[in-house]
Amino acid sequence: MKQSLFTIRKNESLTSTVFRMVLEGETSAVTGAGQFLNIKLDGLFLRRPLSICDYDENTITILYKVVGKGTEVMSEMAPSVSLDILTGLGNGYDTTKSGDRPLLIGGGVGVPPMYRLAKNLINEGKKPIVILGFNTKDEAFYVEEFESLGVEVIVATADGTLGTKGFVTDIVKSLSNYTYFYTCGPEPMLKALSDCTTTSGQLSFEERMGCGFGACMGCSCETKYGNKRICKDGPVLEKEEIIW
Amino acid sequence: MKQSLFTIRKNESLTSTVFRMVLEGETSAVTGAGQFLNIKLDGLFLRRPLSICDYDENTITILYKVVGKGTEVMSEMAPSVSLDILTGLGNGYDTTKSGDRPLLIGGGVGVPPMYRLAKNLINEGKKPIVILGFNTKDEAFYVEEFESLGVEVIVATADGTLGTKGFVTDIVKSLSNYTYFYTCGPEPMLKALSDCTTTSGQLSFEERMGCGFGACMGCSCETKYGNKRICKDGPVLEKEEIIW
Amino acid sequence: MVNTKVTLSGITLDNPVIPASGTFGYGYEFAEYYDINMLGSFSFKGTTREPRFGNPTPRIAECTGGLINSVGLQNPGIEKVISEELPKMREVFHKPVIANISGFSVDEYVYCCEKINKEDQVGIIEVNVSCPNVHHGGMSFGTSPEAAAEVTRAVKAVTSKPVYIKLSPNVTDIASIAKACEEAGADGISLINTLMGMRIDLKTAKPAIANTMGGFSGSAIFPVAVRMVYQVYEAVKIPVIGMGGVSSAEDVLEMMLAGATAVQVGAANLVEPFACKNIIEDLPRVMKKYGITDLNDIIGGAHK
Amino acid sequence: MVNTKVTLSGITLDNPVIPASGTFGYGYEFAEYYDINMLGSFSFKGTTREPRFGNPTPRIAECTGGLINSVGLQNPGIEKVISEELPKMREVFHKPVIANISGFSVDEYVYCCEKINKEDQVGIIEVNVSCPNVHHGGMSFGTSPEAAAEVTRAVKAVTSKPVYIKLSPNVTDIASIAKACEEAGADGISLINTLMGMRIDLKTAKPAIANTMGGFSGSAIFPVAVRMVYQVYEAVKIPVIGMGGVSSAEDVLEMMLAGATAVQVGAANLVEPFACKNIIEDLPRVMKKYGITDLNDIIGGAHK
Ligand SMILES: Cc1cc2nc3c(=O)[nH]c(=O)nc-3n(C[C@H](O)[C@H](O)[C@H](O)COP(=O)(O)OP(=O)(O)OC[C@H]3O[C@@H](n4cnc5c(N)ncnc54)[C@H](O)[C@@H]3O)c2cc1C
Ligand SMILES: Cc1cc2nc3c(=O)[nH]c(=O)nc-3n(C[C@H](O)[C@H](O)[C@H](O)COP(=O)(O)OP(=O)(O)OC[C@H]3O[C@@H](n4cnc5c(N)ncnc54)[C@H](O)[C@@H]3O)c2cc1C
Ligand SMILES: Cc1cc2nc3c(=O)[nH]c(=O)nc-3n(C[C@H](O)[C@H](O)[C@H](O)COP(=O)(O)O)c2cc1C
Ligand SMILES: Cc1cc2nc3c(=O)[nH]c(=O)nc-3n(C[C@H](O)[C@H](O)[C@H](O)COP(=O)(O)O)c2cc1C
Ligand code: FES
Ligand code: FES
Repeated sequence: MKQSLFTIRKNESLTSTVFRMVLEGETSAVTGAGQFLNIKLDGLFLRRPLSICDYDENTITILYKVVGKGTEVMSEMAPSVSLDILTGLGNGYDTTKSGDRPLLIGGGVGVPPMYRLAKNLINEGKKPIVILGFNTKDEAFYVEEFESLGVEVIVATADGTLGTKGFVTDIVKSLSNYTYFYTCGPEPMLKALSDCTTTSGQLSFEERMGCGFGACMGCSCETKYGNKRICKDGPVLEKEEIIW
Repeated sequence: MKQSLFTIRKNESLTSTVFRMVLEGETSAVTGAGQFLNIKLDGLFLRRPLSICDYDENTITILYKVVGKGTEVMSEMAPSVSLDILTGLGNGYDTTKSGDRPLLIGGGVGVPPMYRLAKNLINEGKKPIVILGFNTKDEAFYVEEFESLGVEVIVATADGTLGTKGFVTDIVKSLSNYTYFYTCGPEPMLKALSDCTTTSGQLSFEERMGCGFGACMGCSCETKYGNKRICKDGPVLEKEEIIW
Repeated sequence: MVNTKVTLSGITLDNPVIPASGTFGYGYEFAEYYDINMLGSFSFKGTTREPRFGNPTPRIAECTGGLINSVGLQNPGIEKVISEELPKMREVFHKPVIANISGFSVDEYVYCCEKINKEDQVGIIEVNVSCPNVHHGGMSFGTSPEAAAEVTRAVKAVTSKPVYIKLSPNVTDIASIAKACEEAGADGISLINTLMGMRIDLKTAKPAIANTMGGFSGSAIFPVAVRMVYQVYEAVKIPVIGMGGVSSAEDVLEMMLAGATAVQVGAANLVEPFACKNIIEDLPRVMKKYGITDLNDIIGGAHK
Repeated sequence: MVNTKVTLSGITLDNPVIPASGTFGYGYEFAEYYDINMLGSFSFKGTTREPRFGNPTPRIAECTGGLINSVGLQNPGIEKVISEELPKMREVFHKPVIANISGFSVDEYVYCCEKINKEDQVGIIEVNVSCPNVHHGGMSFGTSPEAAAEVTRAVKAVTSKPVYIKLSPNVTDIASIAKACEEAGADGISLINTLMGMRIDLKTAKPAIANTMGGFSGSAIFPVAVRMVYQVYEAVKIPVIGMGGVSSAEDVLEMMLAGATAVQVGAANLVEPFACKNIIEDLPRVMKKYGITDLNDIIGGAHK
């Protein structure tokens, strides 16, 4: 965990409610895909946790959906504004278990962490299949970005306006030759995936957070391996340990 | 009273702790010298009351001393920032009672309202004498501005580093041919002036304010003419009504 | 179209938004700035038998998200309120008003309520039991179920108008006090009054308020207010007027979900003179956002 | 040079800044980020007899100037705290720590305090009486002078270390409870624990916290905390540890002027992981600004 100031370099809309923000600053605390950062916003007491979509030596990219006060304020911020951010939070995905052909399944605002994860897996010489689920075409984002990584991308929309009509689970059920799965998205989707996947996998969870770095026990959950803090021992849990 | 947005046009230091801010906006609610405005600052619950030093059709000038959180934040504001301000607050000085040669006595941050008052009196064909009191030369401000109005300006500093050594009361006691007095400054100074002046006069008071426009009774004082709210029935009171 | 009308003891308000006592004077201060007839009602400054200057100044101290006041019930006394303030109010506000009555003995409450009961401008009498009881060791009437019930019974005996008891939050068990008032005949409960708070001026090392302590209110106290409204709604069947830190249309909805039939706005008026107007104008938009067509549908909604 | 050393029941702290229980884990989480030996002491997570998972999630809700938590005393239970956490703490913190003990019956307090009393790492036992008393209708021990005194007496009988009773602010008369604890043998008073608060999620129309209500803390509650520390300082002679909303060196001075000998920092740690470090480093500057050379000179200074 590191606390430092970042400067907004880009802040642009991808859909009517989803934005991409590129932040410049000290990124040394970020150690892998699936981690998150925690942003302090003026006038709001709690920091806002957001997944890291991508990063390099001096920038971090996040994708966020406007759902309340904090994300609304963020969507109105201009480049060059600086933000107090905690980085290097959370365990992140473990890529060593992926096998050759892991599935990466992102639903809605669960899509962002899949991007860096896909990149890392490709770098490790693996052939991930990326499945992205959205409600409708207008809410879809980052499809091209995933495609330009050179991976196979399958899109599902609930209303069929883009890609396959249906849920990501419909697609997962139709696949058989995958070696592992990684996912992030709404909890009902995670549960459904846990049920319909035939391999082990890692699932990333959300919880209301007091601190985001393990101090308050605000985000605890019970697992088969004992109590865990989503912020510190997660947000990524293994399929086998989860108690639904 | 009017609520509107003003844009900072200038914000510059006059001494190490006193700043001048020029605000552009709708000034129609301001009706005279001695009134004040009430500024909303992000993150602070109460507005900050500050006297109007001068104004024209679309700007208001205030002079403020950095004494706490609010004024500190203000001193760091850049031009073009906009501020939510209530204008047209307070009764202001009544110039009809001044006679030909009124004394205007400003002490420290009580100096600002004297500036517009001097201008108004001059416009009305009167010959005000301005007495400005400071602790020391380094804390003096606006002496030249008063001089360039063409009025007689007498400065007193407690340590004698500028003008006469001593207090404004020493100067007032040495004068006899004045017709009335107007003053603003620390309460001990107001009290001393009330005692040593030989004419009627008007004194401007400060009090902790909840609202600044007469709603909360936070700023009340007892006078010989009944209870008054400093913010609405004041800040200017007549010498005769004050109960010390 | 959405419905914002709510009803308190037979009095229908165009909307649930009511400026809280002590933060809206007698209304005419605000009537200079906007037509206050858009308000659901308003609760005028707390009235006592005798005229009161109140406490020494400084009476105001700033806090994170609020302020402390120790105005100390400054008011011209019941006779002058009736002879001078009510007629002035009538000119600017044409709906039933809420008369906020305070006292330091049961007799004083009775005296004031009996007088104000005769005024047809007054729709509801709001009895503030947060004041210290001079006959019983100075603890406020609002801190014991028995004392609060005693005031309620005494006041009910001399009035024909609906009586709402306004409770202090500085208590261990707000529900039992509300229940005692209900059993003693109260027509409704108003809550919360201010939390007792204190600040110290570092420059002088003395209390920032001349009277040492004062009443803390503003958005900072909202979570305490929501909790107490929720608890009182569970404990009583009479309507609840909720207040404490309300400063937006969203806050109004949250108070109503907790159990409030109407909502008062206090400290927000002081720093945002158009607070009530803005909230009322914003209500329909926020109701639509959350799929609410009739405010009556959400009263106590969080209890389901 | 300024003196920031203060003494609690014979234990001298390098400075009065102490992270509050439940917001600093067992210290080692923070020791990864800075050397926590700079702290005056720290109060570790509330410990109960049995291991507890605590309440269902969501356990956190945001408020203006603070948060509500309903963690519900998640902890591994006294045996594991002693066998696993204390040794880990010892590696990163070399001063006496404050052991925060909770319970749902007098027996449970006694059991835990007796155990923890044997640990020489523990300098002070802080007994949190805000938990509901399962044997007496669920009201917390901290809401009645008798119950608080009973816990105090029972605990004192089995410990040789200084016992500080940590009081709940959700009471009518904090001073009488503090006095009862003093008379029952308490060596000091810690206050305040969280205010009971509640938020409702407008999207779901349900309480934002799974457990309906929770403990509200953060800068919003500071004026209530200062007031209670002031009242308790007047009522008792034993030292007071003040807390509630402290988030700056200025706040530390204000608490001490109100009567605190030492000051705990809670919610601020969660959003500002370096809060305690920053406060400690800023203390000398702020002391100089207000002309303070020795912190001991200002304890209770606002009472003069
Ligand atoms: C580990 C983690 C990673 C996340 N990554 C992303 C991401 O990459 N993109 C994205 O759009 N969203 C992400 N979220 C959800 C994001 O944190 C919330 O949408 C955001 O905090 C909402 O803030 P707000 O002020 O706009 O909403 P408000 O509803 O006004 O927030 C009120 C409070 O609730 C909390 N809150 C609200 N929704 C959530 C939620 N779903 N999960 C946790 N806390 C919440 C807020 O943080 C705040 O404390 C992530 C959440 C977690 C826990
Ligand atoms: C009618 C009126 C006119 C004023 N005109 C001027 C002026 O022209 N120039 C100038 O420098 N100052 C003036 N003051 C004083 C000015 O309001 C305070 O210096 C300022 O509010 C301090 O704010 P702060 O946040 O920096 O201080 P803080 O001490 O952090 O403020 C805390 C609270 O105390 C209040 N407060 C602090 N000092 C005073 C004070 N002296 N009077 C009233 N409230 C105070 C603040 O408004 C705030 O609510 C005037 C005050 C009044 C009442
Ligand atoms: C300046 C001021 C004066 C008040 N005077 C009274 C009063 O006379 N009678 C009363 O019942 N409540 C009085 N109150 C309490 C408010 O009516 C309200 O109950 C409380 O402030 C909580 O609401 P808020 O947080 O919106 O301010 C006063 C509050 C303030 C801030
Ligand atoms: C997340 C959280 C957990 C807490 N857990 C405990 C606890 O286990 N035992 C206890 O006595 N107090 C606990 N508290 C209360 C704090 O120690 C402190 O008394 C209170 O939060 C007020 O201080 P603050 O405003 O600085 O947070 C907890 C507070 C928070 C925010
Ligand atoms: S949010 Fe504090 S421990 Fe996870
Ligand atoms: S400050 Fe509110 S009446 Fe003067």
